[in-house]
Amino acid sequence: MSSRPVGGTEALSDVAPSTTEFLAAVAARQLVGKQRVFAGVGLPTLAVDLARRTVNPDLELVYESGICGAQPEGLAEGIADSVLVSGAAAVLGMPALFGYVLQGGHIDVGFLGAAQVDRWGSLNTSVIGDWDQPRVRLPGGGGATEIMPNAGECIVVLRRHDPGALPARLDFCTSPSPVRAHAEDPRMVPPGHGVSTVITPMAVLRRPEKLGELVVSEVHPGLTVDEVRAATGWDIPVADDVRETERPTVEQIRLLREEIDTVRLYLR
Amino acid sequence: MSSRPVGGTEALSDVAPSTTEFLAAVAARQLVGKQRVFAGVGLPTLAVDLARRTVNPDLELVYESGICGAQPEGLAEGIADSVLVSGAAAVLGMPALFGYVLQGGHIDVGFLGAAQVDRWGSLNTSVIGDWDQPRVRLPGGGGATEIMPNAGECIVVLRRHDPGALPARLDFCTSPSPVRAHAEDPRMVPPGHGVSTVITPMAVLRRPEKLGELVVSEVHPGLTVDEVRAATGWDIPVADDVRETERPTVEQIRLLREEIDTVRLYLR
Amino acid sequence: MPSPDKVTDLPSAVATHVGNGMTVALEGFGHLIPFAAGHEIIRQGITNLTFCRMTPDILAEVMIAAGCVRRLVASFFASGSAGSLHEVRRRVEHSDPAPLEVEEYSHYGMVCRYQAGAAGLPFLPLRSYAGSDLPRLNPMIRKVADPYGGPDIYVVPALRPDVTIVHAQRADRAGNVQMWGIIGAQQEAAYAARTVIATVEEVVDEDVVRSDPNRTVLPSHAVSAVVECRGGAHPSYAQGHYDRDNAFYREWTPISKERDAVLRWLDEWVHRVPDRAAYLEKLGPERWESVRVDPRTSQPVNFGRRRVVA
Amino acid sequence: MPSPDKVTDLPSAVATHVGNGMTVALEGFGHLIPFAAGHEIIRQGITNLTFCRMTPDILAEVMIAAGCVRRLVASFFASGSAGSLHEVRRRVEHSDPAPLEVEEYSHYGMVCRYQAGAAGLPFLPLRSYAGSDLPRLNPMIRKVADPYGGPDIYVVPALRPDVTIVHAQRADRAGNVQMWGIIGAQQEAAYAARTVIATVEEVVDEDVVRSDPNRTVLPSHAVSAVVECRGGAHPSYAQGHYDRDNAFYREWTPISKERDAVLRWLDEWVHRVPDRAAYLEKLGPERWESVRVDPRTSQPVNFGRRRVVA
Repeated sequence: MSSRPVGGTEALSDVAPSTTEFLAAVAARQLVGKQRVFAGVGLPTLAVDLARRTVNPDLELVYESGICGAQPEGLAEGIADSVLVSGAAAVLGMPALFGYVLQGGHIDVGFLGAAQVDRWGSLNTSVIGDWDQPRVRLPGGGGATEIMPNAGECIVVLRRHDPGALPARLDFCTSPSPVRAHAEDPRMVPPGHGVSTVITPMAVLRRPEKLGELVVSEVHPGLTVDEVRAATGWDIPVADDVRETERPTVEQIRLLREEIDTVRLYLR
Repeated sequence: MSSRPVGGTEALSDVAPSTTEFLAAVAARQLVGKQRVFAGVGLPTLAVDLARRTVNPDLELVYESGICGAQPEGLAEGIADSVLVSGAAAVLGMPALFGYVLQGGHIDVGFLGAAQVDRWGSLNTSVIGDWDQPRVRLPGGGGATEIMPNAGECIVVLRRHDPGALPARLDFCTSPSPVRAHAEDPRMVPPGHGVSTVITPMAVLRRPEKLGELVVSEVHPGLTVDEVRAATGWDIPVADDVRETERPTVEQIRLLREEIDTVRLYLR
Repeated sequence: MPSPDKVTDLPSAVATHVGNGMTVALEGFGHLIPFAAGHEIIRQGITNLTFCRMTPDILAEVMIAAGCVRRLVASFFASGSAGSLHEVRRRVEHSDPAPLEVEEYSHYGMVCRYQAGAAGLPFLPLRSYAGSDLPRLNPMIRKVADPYGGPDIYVVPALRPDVTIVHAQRADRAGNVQMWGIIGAQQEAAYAARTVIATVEEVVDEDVVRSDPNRTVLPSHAVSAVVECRGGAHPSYAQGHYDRDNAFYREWTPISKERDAVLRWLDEWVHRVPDRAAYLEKLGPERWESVRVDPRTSQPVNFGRRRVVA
Repeated sequence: MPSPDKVTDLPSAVATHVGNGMTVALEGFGHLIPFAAGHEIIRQGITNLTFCRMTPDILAEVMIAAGCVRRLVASFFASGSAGSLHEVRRRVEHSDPAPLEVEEYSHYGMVCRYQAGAAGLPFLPLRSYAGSDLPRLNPMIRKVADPYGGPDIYVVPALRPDVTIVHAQRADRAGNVQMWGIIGAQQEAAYAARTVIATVEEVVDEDVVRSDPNRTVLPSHAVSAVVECRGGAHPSYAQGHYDRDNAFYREWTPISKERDAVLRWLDEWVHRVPDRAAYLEKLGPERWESVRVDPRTSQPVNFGRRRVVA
């Protein structure tokens, strides 16, 4: 893979980024200085690939399927794709991967998706509606329930920003914030920070304190803080230094389109 | 390896067996019909090899070093010998070997040694004398502490038969009989039978009941029941059907000397 | 060294070892998913299974749609990495055509359940669930006090399937099973079970297996039946043998959305297909060519042989 | 893809990562015992170690005799499979020349301690110790109540060494460590530690490692330093590289019996030898020839390569 440096400063001109491209570029920037990332499928796949080609060529990709140090020759269609295995540094069984690598504290960043995120960064990926007779049955906890307490921090990428996705109260808490763990038992607060960053189509929300709540940190170009707050299901605070989200560079968009996802698997 | 049948009935004539040979031949006979044996080093090595060449060619050899289905091309000088690895069916890590294979209940017979065996088949392999300032510091529990509760049954081979090796009371209990586990908590009785058989230079002692005690079952040729009982540290009962131990056959001795331990590693 | 020959055919293995009402695990984490075995369970009309699978996916959908499953024990409900399981959703959301019991854990929760089952332990602890709603809904997720003075810790109970079925690249006739690439929790799920069926791409000579004993994931003592079943993981994949049939997964979504379409698919691809060879033939050589992989072989390692002392 | 280069020399690795008073594990179950690293710890005069090793053997004897060790945490005290450790016995039986603290478990107890340490757990349960005297003498072996209604079960606490040192057949420069043959509890002991030093027979190109990712026992993230150290496991062995020097083990017993002989041996074979290369040279080609093994290689497996869609 190429790791040639990005001309990171030129403005984006005629290549209007899609939401996916925008989110991927924002997500990739969060990986500066991180060592190991637990990568999911879809947008995180694009983000980690982009990060490795731009800001962090040494980033180690770890997958819950047991793969460490993947060097895929093609774009992975899932966390258990054969291209992640061929040429990887290690493939571990799941007891070692979840027990020693993740719970043992070796993962800096976990990428998570969610149907709902609350103000403390707790996630619902189980059901919309009641558990007993849900309106929508979602995939469930999977590895996220383990990634949340054990990764150094978690980055959540949401494809919606509205009070349904960012509600005042979760329908179900699948992957709890340290705040909820603390509420159950102050001694059971996990080692990880929990959600540090939520990237949405409108904004970047951050949670600087392990037991604190999300704040509006960056607002995407063309949107206002008030619009972001109005689309959030609770009265979300705004960071003192709130600013406009940095736009993707031409080179980032080019890499995504021409080198990373040439078959438009995730770029839609 | 050869598995040609033994001419099992001819009398032993001019080739007087050593104690080691005698014990190995008696031990090998205990393996009729068993599937998997946890084999130690020394006399058990001879016994399992002899059993595979005579009464039980399909016997699977498992070692606490992680080796399953060994087919050694030479005589092993230990349970971690490279000749046990080359050509084995599997080499597992110790969590899988102790957890899944042994504690999971896949071992029929464990071979154990001991400094002391008591009437219930509990073993001392830790110290002679006081723990704090022992007269003799012995190797300790090792895997025996796990083999005892988890193997289907255990066979102990002793090189001495006297009240020191078979005392009324152990100086220390390293590997407890189910009888002792029952005394601690009746619900903690382990799945395995514990010691079923003790083979000594004088006799074969058996413990037919899981919560019962050892009885004199076979007395070696030339010795009497009274001599065996006098050399035992407690008032050991005698089986109703006590009989003379079957002598090694000429073929068993030939195999031990000419095929199994040609370099006299264990045959002394 | 003769060993019992465990090689049989898939109908015999399933008929012998899988029965109505059993707890059955079919594992494989996105790789080596035992699809052929699942189809055979459907063909044999086995019902009322407690079906354990960390990642219920198309395999779970078809077994549930076919009426094999009463209860699902799992940790992530999605087709492939994210697509909805509409058959599961219909049952959970609308009891259509019938309800489905669900017992839910996280991935590591399931792994620990299999580990505990494999190791003969009542439970294993893990550092998840503090603050989660999962323990409130699943009373089998419990806590124990730390006797070393730390905080309480959650535990999950042992899972002990009656039968675990796995697919692997190869095994010898005695049942020493070797796999590579993603190995998931198959070793744990298999050791946790009373009975294990291994379907494999190839039954090989024991010399092949014994040339690399560290590659053995399941020694023969853990395996009851070996079935040679080429292509047995399709539409998932077997590392180095064939790739994932991503087109199949994409085609599944519209089928999954309508129960009638699922039933038609079952009729065409499971009930009217006697075995995996016929399934592959029906799939056709062009489709199979689309999942073929080029070689990329491991470098051999030396296990050594003791030299005979002269 | 550039990765940090972790290759260093043994004196630097030990000087950087091992200090007085630390808890240090040197593991290897009869195979790949990190003797060279132990000798370097002796040469650097490191003291007051809590020395963790399931099977203290000649390596433990020499480190204890050299005054490196205050406390021994172990499960089987013997040279090779059965021979007495006289240096250990002198200290335990007669405090000669000084007492030695001993913390004793069974093998699986030690394995579970490393597993718990590796997995960030406070303890792990195991089905041993009911009725044994060990828990009475070791207060760290405790019991917990089974929240599923079964009997109480014994647990052992996590062991978290400051440093774990292992020897392996090969690693790449980034620290991906591969071993084969008996792998013991090295993965657990390493993941349990804050810092890991891996000495290896060969530092190889990353392509070698990446041709067979299932062979990797320690991924680079678990390893702090890699040291190429041919013959680093002598007098134990490295499967496929050289065999166990059984003559050495037999020669040790009479040395072990007299403390002065042990000290003379240390002077001659450790203090006066700067490194492993010099040690092997002193050992001589004839001795080395006696442990040479003939080749017996694993059959390669195919990991496959996705074909580029035209």
